[in-house]
Amino acid sequence: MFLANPQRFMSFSKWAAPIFGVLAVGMLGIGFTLGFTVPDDYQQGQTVRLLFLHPQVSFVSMMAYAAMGVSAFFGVVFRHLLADAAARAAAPIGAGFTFLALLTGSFWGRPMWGTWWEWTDPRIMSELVLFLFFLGYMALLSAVDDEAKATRAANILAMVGLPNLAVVHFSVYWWNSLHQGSSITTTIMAWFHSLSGGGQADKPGLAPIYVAPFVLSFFGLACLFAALWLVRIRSEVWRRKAGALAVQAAGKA
Amino acid sequence: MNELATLFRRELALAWGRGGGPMLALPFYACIATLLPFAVGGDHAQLAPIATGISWLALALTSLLSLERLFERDFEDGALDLLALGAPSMVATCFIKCLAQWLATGAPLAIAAPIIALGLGAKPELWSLIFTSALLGGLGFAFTGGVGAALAIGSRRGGVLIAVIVLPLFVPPVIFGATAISQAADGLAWQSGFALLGAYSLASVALSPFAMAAACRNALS
Amino acid sequence: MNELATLFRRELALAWGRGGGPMLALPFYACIATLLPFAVGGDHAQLAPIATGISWLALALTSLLSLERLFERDFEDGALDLLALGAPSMVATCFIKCLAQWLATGAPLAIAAPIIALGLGAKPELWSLIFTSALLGGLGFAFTGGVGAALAIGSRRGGVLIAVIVLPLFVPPVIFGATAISQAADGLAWQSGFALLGAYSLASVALSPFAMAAACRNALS
Amino acid sequence: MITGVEIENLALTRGDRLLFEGFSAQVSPGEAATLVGANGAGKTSILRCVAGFIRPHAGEVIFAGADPDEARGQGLHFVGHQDGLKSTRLARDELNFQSRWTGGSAAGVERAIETLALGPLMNLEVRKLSAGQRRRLALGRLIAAPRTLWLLDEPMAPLDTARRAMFGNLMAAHLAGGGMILAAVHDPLPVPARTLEVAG
Amino acid sequence: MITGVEIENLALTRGDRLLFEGFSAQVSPGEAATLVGANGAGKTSILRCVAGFIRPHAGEVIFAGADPDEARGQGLHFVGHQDGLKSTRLARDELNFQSRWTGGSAAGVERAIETLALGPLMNLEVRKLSAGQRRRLALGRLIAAPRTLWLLDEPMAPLDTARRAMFGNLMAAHLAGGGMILAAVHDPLPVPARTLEVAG
Ligand code: HEM
Ligand SMILES: Nc1ncnc2c1ncn2[C@@H]1O[C@H](COP(=O)(O)OP(=O)(O)OP(=O)(O)O)[C@@H](O)[C@H]1O
Ligand SMILES: Nc1ncnc2c1ncn2[C@@H]1O[C@H](COP(=O)(O)OP(=O)(O)OP(=O)(O)O)[C@@H](O)[C@H]1O
Ligand SMILES: [Mg+2]
Ligand SMILES: [Mg+2]
Repeated sequence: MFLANPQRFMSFSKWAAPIFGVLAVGMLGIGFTLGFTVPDDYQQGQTVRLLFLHPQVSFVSMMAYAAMGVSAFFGVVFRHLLADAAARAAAPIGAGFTFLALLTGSFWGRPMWGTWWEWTDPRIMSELVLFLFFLGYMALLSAVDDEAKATRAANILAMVGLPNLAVVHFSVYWWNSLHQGSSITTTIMAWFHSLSGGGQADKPGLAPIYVAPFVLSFFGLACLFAALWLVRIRSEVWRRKAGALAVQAAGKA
Repeated sequence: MNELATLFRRELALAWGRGGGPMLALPFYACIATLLPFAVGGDHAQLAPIATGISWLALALTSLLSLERLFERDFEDGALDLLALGAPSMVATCFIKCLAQWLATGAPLAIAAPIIALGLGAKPELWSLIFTSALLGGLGFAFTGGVGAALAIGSRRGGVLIAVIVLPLFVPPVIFGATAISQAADGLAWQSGFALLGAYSLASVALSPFAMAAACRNALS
Repeated sequence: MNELATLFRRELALAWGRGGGPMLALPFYACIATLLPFAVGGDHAQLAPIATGISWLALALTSLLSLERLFERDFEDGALDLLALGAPSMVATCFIKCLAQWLATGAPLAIAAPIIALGLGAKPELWSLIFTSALLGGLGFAFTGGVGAALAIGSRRGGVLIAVIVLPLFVPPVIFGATAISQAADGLAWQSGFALLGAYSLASVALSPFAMAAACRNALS
Repeated sequence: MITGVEIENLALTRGDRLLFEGFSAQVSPGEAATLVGANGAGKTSILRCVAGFIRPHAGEVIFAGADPDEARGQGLHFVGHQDGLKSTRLARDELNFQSRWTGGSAAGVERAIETLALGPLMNLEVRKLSAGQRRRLALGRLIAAPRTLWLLDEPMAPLDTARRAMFGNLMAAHLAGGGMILAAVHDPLPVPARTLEVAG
Repeated sequence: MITGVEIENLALTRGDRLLFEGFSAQVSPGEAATLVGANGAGKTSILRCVAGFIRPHAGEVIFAGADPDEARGQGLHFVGHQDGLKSTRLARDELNFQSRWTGGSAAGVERAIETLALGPLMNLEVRKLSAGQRRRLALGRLIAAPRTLWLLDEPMAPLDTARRAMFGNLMAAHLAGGGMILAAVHDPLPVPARTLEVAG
């Protein structure tokens, strides 16, 4: 892997992080502006705006867990320090996104389902479990005092939580659920389809004026995650270096 | 094989020894189930519908408590060093430890579960379902809980940390089991919840020893 | 006095150290309160009336869990020997330990209690009563719990044994506190339950250090 | 201030078993005494009895110049196998706590760090210390908080040669200042000491 | 069966700190080697690395005649400060478990009880044993379950004079039978041993 080398990663991320950041600001700016200017939905009224936040945030929260879990896997199996740093870096960001997903979901649930929270809904539940895994990861990281050991233990936990991602995604198909089944991916595919000249999206799911802000805010949030992640990996790498130097110096003294 | 049998006997003895094991887990289980009505106010009409759910939650919590010493002790007194130097692999060792844990505390709790649920007002005809799902759920609790216990080794925060790690792992079996029982109580089909509980428990039996072994080796290093 | 202040600081540091203390107790508390609705089925109509009761019980259980290491660790690593050889009496030492325990875990839990009760559907105007009774109850839990922890020293069964010793001691404060809150929720006079809770907690603060000191000295001999 | 220890006709039981009886000994200011005897003879038990943890079955331990509670709360140090160090805390914090708890001052802690050459360890967590480093840290309170009577249970075993000599000097200084030492050992102490046979 | 240990150019780190590098040593059948060095030099760490707990930072540990997993699972004994004895169980049960877990038979356990004179301790709970008695019990598995390589961390410190001689004879017998010993010590072993300096 190209980025597996720390030096190469550092020089890559030095440029990539700001680029992702700018992309994120741009796309989110346009996406949210569009989202706020589209007319109210005749059924949902104002709350339709959450359509441009909730699904995207939720999907990115899953991406964040996937990023953490896969990094954890490389950290555990190949003892790769950069992968360790990547996993550690993803956790708080992912927890933030997951929390937002839960929050926006329940704000949306009030008008749509008539309840803030539904204990028996599998997707809500599994998303909560995702959040608990993030919390457990961070708790473990801070409770075991040897940093290398803590990272490894937390990474094992992150891997244990990976199957839950599938449950989050497919729960709407496996169990009957209140939650929307139509997927972000179909919307995006439809959008690409329409861009490449297809004109009308063939799925009746989303009204055409909603599609652009829906997709833009998704890519914007994804870039936001990427930017934050890279920045945090960089600071993890710096912190490790500084720590190693300090200990080495103490050893010589 | 011979070694693993020796280990199994020792783990059982450690769990039962000195008046421990079920002798302590059972009263605890009973106490939780008893305190709750006090806390809630003891109104039977309120209590009966949630009785099985509560007995099920108490089971999860009790499993959690007994788990705490599964690995931490062995780590602190150096027995984990010794376990790592036996002929059997660490994976097999962890498997045996969890199995013994289940037999020593999970199984007696499963026997108590229907009694306590009935005491709280559940329907008598549910007892066999409550018993089997507690038995099966206990298996899942022991193995997934073992992962938490192994990951928390050396953290000096024991119980609470294990709980935080393990709770997301306990959510699915708690839901599956509770759903199965409440479906049965309402005369609906309980089979799918029960099957999911079984699948979850068996999957955790198959997979968690690997996570535990990795966690133990990590703690020793 | 100087020595006791040093001890107090150390106990706080041990409880808070490395992301511990409230940072772990709070999520655990939240998790118990969260799992319960899963187990019960999450019907809002069923849940709201018992919300405060549950948050109260979760508080008791969480206090219990964090208690485990109050004396046992010190006994095992020899720190209890050292504590017994300081100028302050063992009674004062035990008092300080429990006070620090309460400040480190009881107080943050008290802050969380109203939030969790509201999340489970309790009435918002109850928050101040829930907070003060959690604070006061936490004091009682810390000190009576300390007695259990001291009696269980050297038993190698930690958590569960403490729980069994302590749960009967927790019954009165659980009832008093839950009654006070549920009375208040129904618009009735909550003062008597609250006064009983306060009396219980203060009595336990005054008396349990003696029991703890005796238990510690016994464990050392 | 303890001005002498007298063990009179001591008999100890552990778990219904009589370890020994009629053990008498005396330690005066400036004197060191070592308890020697086979494994299981009762050396550790005698130290714990003097420290007040175990009640004598018969006989008694008398402190000259102090009543027992005062002697135990202010007059003696006990350093056993278990050093009471918290593995997750920094060595500095633990040394500070142990010293202040037994009556030491900030200046005393500094002196201990200097005399025992603990400086490089101070910012490490205790569990990262090697066996000898831990022991050295545990011995710190002897220097930081001056108490007259030192009860030591095999204090030197994990120390390396250089540190044994260093600790020998500290013991000699303690004795020269009128201190007393009662130690259970298998190898002789590096200071002149009366040998007390414990026949278990 | 291990027929030799070779430590090649070993470097160990603990918590980001390099302890030492370029440590090489070799132990052949019938030979004993002692690791000596200051406190904190890394003796215990070397033993734990040979036992497979710590991964080398550089260099390696090579076992002749066995792959590493086999060597660690069947070829070596490690007796550290922590003896892995459960304090609430009977000495007999613990000796039995430790021996069988490492491959010993009932006859082996009997032999250990006899050779180490453990008989009188067998019906006591482990927590009631004195320091030396515990150590003796922990050493039991060396005799009960024959393995070629003994890794010992300050094995003799808590033993009394008579038991040191006794254990010396056991080590001599082990070496005579083609065994190997690698021990971290502060006092010399009572058998002829090559000295390996660990300069931390
Ligand atoms: C607390 C409650 C909720 C939670 C935890 C939640 C969670 C999630 C998650 C995790 C996703 C991403 C799933 C995936 O891409 O595989 C998602 C997507 C989505 N959610 Fe929610 N949600 C909640 C409430 C709601 C509500 C009330 C609505 C609207 C009625 C809603 C509408 C959607 C839509 C339209 C999507 C995108 C479709 C898809 O990709 O599957 N959600 N939600
Ligand atoms: N709690 C206890 N209950 C019963 N017997 C005990 C207890 N503690 C110690 N013993 C017994 O008392 C005897 C003396 O133990 P002690 O630790 O004092 O010996 P020691 O002289 O210090 O030996 P060592 O040289 O091995 O340290 C031992 O035989 C031991 O088995
Ligand atoms: N888990 C750890 N993390 C960081 N440093 C550690 C850890 N364990 C040990 N160390 C450090 O490694 C060094 C070597 O420790 P080790 O226990 O190997 O020393 P030793 O040679 O056995 O000393 P002793 O003679 O005191 O037993 C010590 O300086 C110690 O502080
Ligand atoms: Mg002794
Ligand atoms: Mg060592």
